[in-house]
Amino acid sequence: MGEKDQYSDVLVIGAGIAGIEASLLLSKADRKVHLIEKTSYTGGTAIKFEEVFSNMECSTCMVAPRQQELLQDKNINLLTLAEVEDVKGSFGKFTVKIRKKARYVDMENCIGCDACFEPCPVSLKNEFEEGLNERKAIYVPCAGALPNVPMIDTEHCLRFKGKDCKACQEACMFEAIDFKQKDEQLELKVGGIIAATGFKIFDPEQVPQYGYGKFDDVYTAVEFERLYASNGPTEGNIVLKNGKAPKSAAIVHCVGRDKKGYCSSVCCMYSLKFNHYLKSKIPEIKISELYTDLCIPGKSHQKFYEKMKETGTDLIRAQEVKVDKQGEEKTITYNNGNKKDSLQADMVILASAIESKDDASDLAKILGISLDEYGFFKEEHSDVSSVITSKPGVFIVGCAQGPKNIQDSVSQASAAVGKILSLSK
Amino acid sequence: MAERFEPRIVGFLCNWCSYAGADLAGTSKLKVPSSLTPIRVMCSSRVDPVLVTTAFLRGADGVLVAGCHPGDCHYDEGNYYARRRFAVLKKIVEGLGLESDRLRLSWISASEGQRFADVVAEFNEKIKKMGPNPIREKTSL
Amino acid sequence: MSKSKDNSDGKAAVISAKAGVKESIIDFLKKAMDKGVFDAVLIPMRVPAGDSFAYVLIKDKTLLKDGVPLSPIMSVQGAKAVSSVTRLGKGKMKIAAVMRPCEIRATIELSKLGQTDLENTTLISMDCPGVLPMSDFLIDPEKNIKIFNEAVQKWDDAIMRPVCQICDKSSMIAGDIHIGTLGAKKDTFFIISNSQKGNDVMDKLDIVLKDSIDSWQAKVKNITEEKHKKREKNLKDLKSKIGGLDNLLDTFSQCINCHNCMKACPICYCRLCYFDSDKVKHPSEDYLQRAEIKGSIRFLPDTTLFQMGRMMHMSLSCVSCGACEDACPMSIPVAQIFSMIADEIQGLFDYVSGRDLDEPVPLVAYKEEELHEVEDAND
Amino acid sequence: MTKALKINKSAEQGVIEFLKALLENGKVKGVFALKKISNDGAVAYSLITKPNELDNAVPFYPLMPVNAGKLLSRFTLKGSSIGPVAAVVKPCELRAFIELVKREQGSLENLFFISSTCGGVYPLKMSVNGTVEKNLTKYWDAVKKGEISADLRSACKGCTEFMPYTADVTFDLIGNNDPDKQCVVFLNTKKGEEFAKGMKGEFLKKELDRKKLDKFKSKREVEKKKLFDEIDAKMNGMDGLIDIFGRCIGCHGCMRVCPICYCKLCEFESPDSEYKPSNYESDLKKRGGVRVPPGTIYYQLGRLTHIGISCVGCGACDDVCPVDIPVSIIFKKVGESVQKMFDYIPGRDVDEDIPLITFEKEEFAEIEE
Amino acid sequence: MERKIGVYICECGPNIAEKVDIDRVIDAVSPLEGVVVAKRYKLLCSADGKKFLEEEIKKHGLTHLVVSACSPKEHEKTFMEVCKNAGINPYLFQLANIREQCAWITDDKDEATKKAIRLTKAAIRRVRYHASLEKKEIESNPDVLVIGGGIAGIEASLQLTSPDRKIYLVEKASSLGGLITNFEKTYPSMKPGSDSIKQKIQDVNKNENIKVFTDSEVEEVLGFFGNFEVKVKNVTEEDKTVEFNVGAVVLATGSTLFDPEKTPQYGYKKFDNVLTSLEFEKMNISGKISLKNGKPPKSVAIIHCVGRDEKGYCSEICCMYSLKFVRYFMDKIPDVNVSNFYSDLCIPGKSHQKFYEQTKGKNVDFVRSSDVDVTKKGDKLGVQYKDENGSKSNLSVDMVILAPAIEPTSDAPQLAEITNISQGDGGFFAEEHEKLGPVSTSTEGVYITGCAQGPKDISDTIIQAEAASGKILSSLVPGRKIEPEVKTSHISESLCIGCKLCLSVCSYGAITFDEAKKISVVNEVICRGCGNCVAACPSGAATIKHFTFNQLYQEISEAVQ
Repeated sequence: MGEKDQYSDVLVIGAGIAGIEASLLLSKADRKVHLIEKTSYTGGTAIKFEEVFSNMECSTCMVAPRQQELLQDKNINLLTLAEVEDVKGSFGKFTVKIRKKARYVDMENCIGCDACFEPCPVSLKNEFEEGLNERKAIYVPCAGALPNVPMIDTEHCLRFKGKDCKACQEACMFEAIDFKQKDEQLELKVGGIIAATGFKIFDPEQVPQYGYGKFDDVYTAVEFERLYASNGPTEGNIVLKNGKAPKSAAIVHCVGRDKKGYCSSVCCMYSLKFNHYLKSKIPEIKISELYTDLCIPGKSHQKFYEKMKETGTDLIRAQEVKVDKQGEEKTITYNNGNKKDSLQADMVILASAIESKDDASDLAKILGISLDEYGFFKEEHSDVSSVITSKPGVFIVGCAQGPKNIQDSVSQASAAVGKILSLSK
Repeated sequence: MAERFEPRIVGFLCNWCSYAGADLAGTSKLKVPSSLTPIRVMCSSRVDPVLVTTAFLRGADGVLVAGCHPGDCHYDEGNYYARRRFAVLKKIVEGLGLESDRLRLSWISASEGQRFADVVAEFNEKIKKMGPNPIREKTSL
Repeated sequence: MSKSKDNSDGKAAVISAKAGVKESIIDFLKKAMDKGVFDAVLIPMRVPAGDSFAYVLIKDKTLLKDGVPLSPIMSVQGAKAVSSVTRLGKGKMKIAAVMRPCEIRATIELSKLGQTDLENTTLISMDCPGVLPMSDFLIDPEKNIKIFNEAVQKWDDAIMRPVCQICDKSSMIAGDIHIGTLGAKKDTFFIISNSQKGNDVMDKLDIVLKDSIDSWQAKVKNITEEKHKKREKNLKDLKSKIGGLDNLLDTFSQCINCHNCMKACPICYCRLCYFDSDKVKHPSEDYLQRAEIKGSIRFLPDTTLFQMGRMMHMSLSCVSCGACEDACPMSIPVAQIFSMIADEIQGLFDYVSGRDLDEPVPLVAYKEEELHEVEDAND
Repeated sequence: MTKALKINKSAEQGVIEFLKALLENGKVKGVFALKKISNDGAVAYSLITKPNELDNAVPFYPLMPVNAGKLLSRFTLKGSSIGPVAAVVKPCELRAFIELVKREQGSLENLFFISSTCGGVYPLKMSVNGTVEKNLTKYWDAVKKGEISADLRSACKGCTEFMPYTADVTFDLIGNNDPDKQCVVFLNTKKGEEFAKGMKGEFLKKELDRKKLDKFKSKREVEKKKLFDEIDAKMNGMDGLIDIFGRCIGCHGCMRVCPICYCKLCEFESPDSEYKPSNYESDLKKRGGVRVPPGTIYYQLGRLTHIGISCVGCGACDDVCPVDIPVSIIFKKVGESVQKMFDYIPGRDVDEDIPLITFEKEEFAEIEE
Repeated sequence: MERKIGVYICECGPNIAEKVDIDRVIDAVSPLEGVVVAKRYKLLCSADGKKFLEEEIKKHGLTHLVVSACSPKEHEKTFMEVCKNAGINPYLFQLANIREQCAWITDDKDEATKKAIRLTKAAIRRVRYHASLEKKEIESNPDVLVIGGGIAGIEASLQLTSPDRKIYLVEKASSLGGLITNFEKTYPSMKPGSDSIKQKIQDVNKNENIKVFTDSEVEEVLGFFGNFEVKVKNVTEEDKTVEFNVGAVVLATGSTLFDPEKTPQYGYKKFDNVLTSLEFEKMNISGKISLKNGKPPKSVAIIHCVGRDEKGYCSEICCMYSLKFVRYFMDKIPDVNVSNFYSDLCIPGKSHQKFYEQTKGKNVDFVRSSDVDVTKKGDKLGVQYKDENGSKSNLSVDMVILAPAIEPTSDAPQLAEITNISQGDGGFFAEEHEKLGPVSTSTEGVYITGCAQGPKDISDTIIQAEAASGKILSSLVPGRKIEPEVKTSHISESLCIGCKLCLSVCSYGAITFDEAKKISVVNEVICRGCGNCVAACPSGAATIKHFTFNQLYQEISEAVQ
């Protein structure tokens, strides 16, 4: 495949839904793929969702088969807990340095029985569950995570703090736990690179008027997803801090939009989805959606919106939204047209903007590509193929390039593969 | 019949959602009554009513057909057909004055390990209340 | 075929029948053949020995006079006859099939199921008083033909098959042309067109469809309502008689697995029945294991499986024609049982078998929002 | 000199005791026998594994719901019986099974055959309203007197093959002097002797009383002639046949219950035998009208050529014919005439070859699974 | 052939061993017919475990393998691999899931053991009925048919073309390029639109591996992925049709504009100077924006969302190109007053809001409005509307530009039928999966791109074109054979009676009807093995490999023992 002196292998950075799509497609074309994932698991943010709009399809059912396929694909070399440190060379012949952090659990030996969790003396907030529940120092982010192999969090593991704790090792019957594991430096030779590193959610604490972090029961979108997830901390029961089910909820759109200076394009839709979540669990709940401009582009989305309208939810065009607390309930004040108004809600869900990952700029430097003014990877031409960067051979897909829904991320992933396959035939 | 009644429940689980959900119940170490014998099929639409009838007439105390939630079918629309077939079968069983409550159709997604456990537990309890399938005893079927 | 719900609004003409209704009908058919509207007519005829009736496809007009539009028995369900003629293609001949409403409906079901090709076939139905049970008839054919004809005059169904006595679709129009004898003035009958095909036939025969069928509809309405009442009562009794495990098993205990019911059934179109196929043939180990659970099993087993399986496979299209019951050597009330079930499951989809060619059979369609009551029945 | 076992019980009681013993002492895993399965007098063959289930068994009941030969074929079709099983069958049923074994439709291995000198059975229809039950005493009186009991199926009235050929043990019913107090079981084979070992009763050297049976046979011969003559009278030429079969509704029930018709798919239900529109068209050129569905006579004669040579005259076809066509008599008459030509008695001996095999079309290419 | 079944039970360390009395399981299954060996092992999926299994298979000459261990999702492939290496067909193997669905979910050891026995027995009974299945390989044609010569079709063709792959590009119109040729500039870059496409059109025409058919329509597409037969008709010379074979089809047929005459309130075709966006683009690119009377407009109203309510969806690009129009004016007639009448401003994506900010200016006005109405007001046009607070107002302008909804082309239904795909929301071609399969369809080998799949801007259109070629380049490699699914359904020729029930329920068009034999036939290349047709078939003529009636029957029988 390809000209003699070219490498046919491909490096895919990020094992989220876009990275998976790209890897599987490349493998199908008999390309060897090195799939680098920073976390210990595959699936990215999509596996945090219970359902996806507009068909309200179960996200796990959608993604899990692909994750399985990925793990069993001989063409795909999945490297978890790994990051790119250096990239040299040009399209067709890149040399990539990878740092693979030690997991301290042997992927071969571990059979994912979880026996090691229980004895671990350390407990701390579980990032995957947005801190809504606890995990141990040796852990998998959630039940059903793939690969189903735990990792040791050296920051909190007693042993790595100098204490002589072997609790997990003793509990493991498969000699899977190996404290001696070392971080590795790998060098890969690849022809092309696809960056699919995804996004993060804008932190609403930067916009104090929404009361996030100040009051209980004010959640970000992703937190709320976990609250509804049947494999999440509450097994899908939407409850307030006090354990009761909310009687009313307010969903605030466009949180952080002004700060970021762009519309994140998916918030309106997933906010409507949240309405669906809430109604399906608590039919009698009173919901208000506070939005500025309803942005639901595409052939299938308005239908979804119409359905949602029938649920009796209040759609309020609101500016200058502010959240305050009065006893259990929260009071939300806002501008409607030019008159002030307000409403009460037990639970507030903030549809906060999609923004680029903190380490995007470092990675961009390493890859030799530039960031746009919003911190996303910059495409070469804004209105031609958006997966091409200024650096030949390096392609950007998914929300790392800009906010978008799953469909568009997947399209970009296949597009990048298309580019690579056609440019290095 | 044994002094303590242990139901025999046949569970047809679709590969993509319900069987995965059952697996998740396992990896989550949830407790599920052992009365259910899972039978894996690719899609709930494969579950030929004759299979269900066979299980029922062989004395299965309960038969569970589980698939992806409507709209989520891995094969697009299989579960809709499965639902119609199941409805027809249930009506027939009812119409003949047999215990149609021994047949159950549930939608269980791959992330619903807990739901799988609940469905089976609940069904198991219901069957226990109903007692053994009288058909099991009959010699003139 | 145009949509045609129960007693249709199809246009009609009153035909005088001085020579007698049967004769006039035959005459109508003959005219149609003269004018080349039909090349052949499929109609019951008495067999040479005189002890039965059989469908005959007639090309020679002179034979028509022996046709019997309303035979006293249902030897072969007409739909099977039509299927035999058109299953492998519509053929070159333009055929008129003169049958009972339930036979027409079965024919339409079979067409949905690819077992008849009706393009060149015109379906002609008649008001049906029912038929005699085969076994009764055979005791003395000659005598029973008389009895039947008298019964038809009085429209008295007491001597007809039980399933005919509770048939509330005995004048249902689903075909192209319907011959209405009910509510007609003396020595006349109605001829009702129910489709473009029917209209064309009328045009070619210069029959003007101008007359009202109110009197027919009124009469049919009465009869249908009566029969419907009786149906509901009888089926309720039947249910209490055969319903429930023990009753059901007793009912089918006489079954000897001859599968005559299936063979006689117009809807059971399979070449080899699922329950005659390899799928139901097991190694001795299987049978012995099953026997050991109970100490004894009837052999062959799975009689009930066959009955329920057949229900599953055909009762959505069952037209309650009673052919199965006639064919059962053990006098099991199969037709009544299946008819009862058919009502219930067709009701699930507001489906009436054979009512309309354009209604797909329920199992090849679905709605996204339906039947939620069967989901998680235990929740 | 064959061995025999005298049991001091009526034949019906005796055979049940015999079977119970077999199950209890583990000589067999299961028993095939007629059994009452409903309160309204329905009997059916059952596969019985627990002795107490034999309590309402009626092995010699004068009914033949299904020809047991067909059942045993089904039982051993997918491989011979995994354990020893005793089957109580009528001579014609045993012969039918032997014919099927010759055609690879079953296996004798592990089967133990209990049969009897057979007094014949009643028409199935009689069982519907429990009439058989009422007639039982009449029936047994006749049998023990060695007479032909009234109301039997015509097939039985004229049956001259009422003695089993290959049974391991034979219960002697016909002309059994004292049937209520004792019965004699003839142990025809090693297996028979071995199975009877340790049974209650008195072992003796004895042979079936030929004279008595021949007398009975001659009575049957007379009946048979009557039946054949009647049919002959009707069956004069094609028209006769058409008259007889004219009322046939094509349900093929006769084929379905016939123990010899073992085809997966009957030739006359196969695609090849389907009429195309063109067939009708060409037929109608010759004749003014065609019967629909066609091929009634073709089917009857065709089946006759297929199975006539092996017809055991069990009469099952009569029982199921919804239009009372005397199928079995015709088949028996024609069948016997063919069989005579080759001095062939179907089911007499498993090693006897079938003189002519006319069984094309018996299998269809694929097995479903 | 004598059956020799080997049964191996994995301890999975303590996971199974602690919960299940494995020796009891072994005792229970050993006597079963066909079982020649039953053993336990500490961890069968380990390297040693696999080696152990291979040796066992060879040593005992096993014909069938049953493993009681974890979920098939975990290690089915692993053990099938073992079978292959040991020389037995991988489908003569059955995995009993006694970990996830037994050991891990059952507290009581006795119960767990009983269930493990049940599951293992069921697997043994099932495996007896397994058949060897072989992977098939099918020759495939790497060439591609691209329907539609707009930007999507052109991009796809250029990306797909290579010396060993021929592309057939079929365009209805007399020249390539599509709508974009009318755009002077494209947003957000405001780079020349028509020019960029001209270059690409040249590339296409120069490329000898791309055969272009203009004035042509696709008449027929028969066959399946890897082997389609195509008939193309030239519309100018009716009788001229060309036939060729391809392996895949890309639909890039674009879209048209909703006809504003259907919404009379906007006065389209009633009054002069009411234009559709496309008409305006054409006027603009022709160089002169002017009114009917030749004068340049002093005031313009751009009305968004024309026909949105009728269509029931947001066309995604109208807001953006309306803003682009504002830019046109700013450049060409700076002093013109432009008012945008919109309901919700839909400008998703990172770079669009900025574009919007840049269009704000002293004589540019954005009016959130509803119930917009256009009337004649002397020589001007009057725009009535309800403002945000519901109060009526109006504005008179020289020119009204309507932003009508995007809708499928009129030939979409035919094309859908020809290529055997379905139309979804809004009548656009339906994708295989809303999220994971945006460019593939329910018919494998047929792909949909650009506005034919749904309204979208140029950038997304190009992405989809590239995505489609990505799919094709990876699955349709020249010289490589296609490996269809093995566990497909099959219809017995002798049992099928031709009722077509199976056909009606198949979602993939994998079943065709043989009119001559009057029977249904499964195309195993297309079949995905769901088994729907099997349950639909009353004759039992349809069966599905590896999930046959008998195989499931055996599991049932064990379950009810």
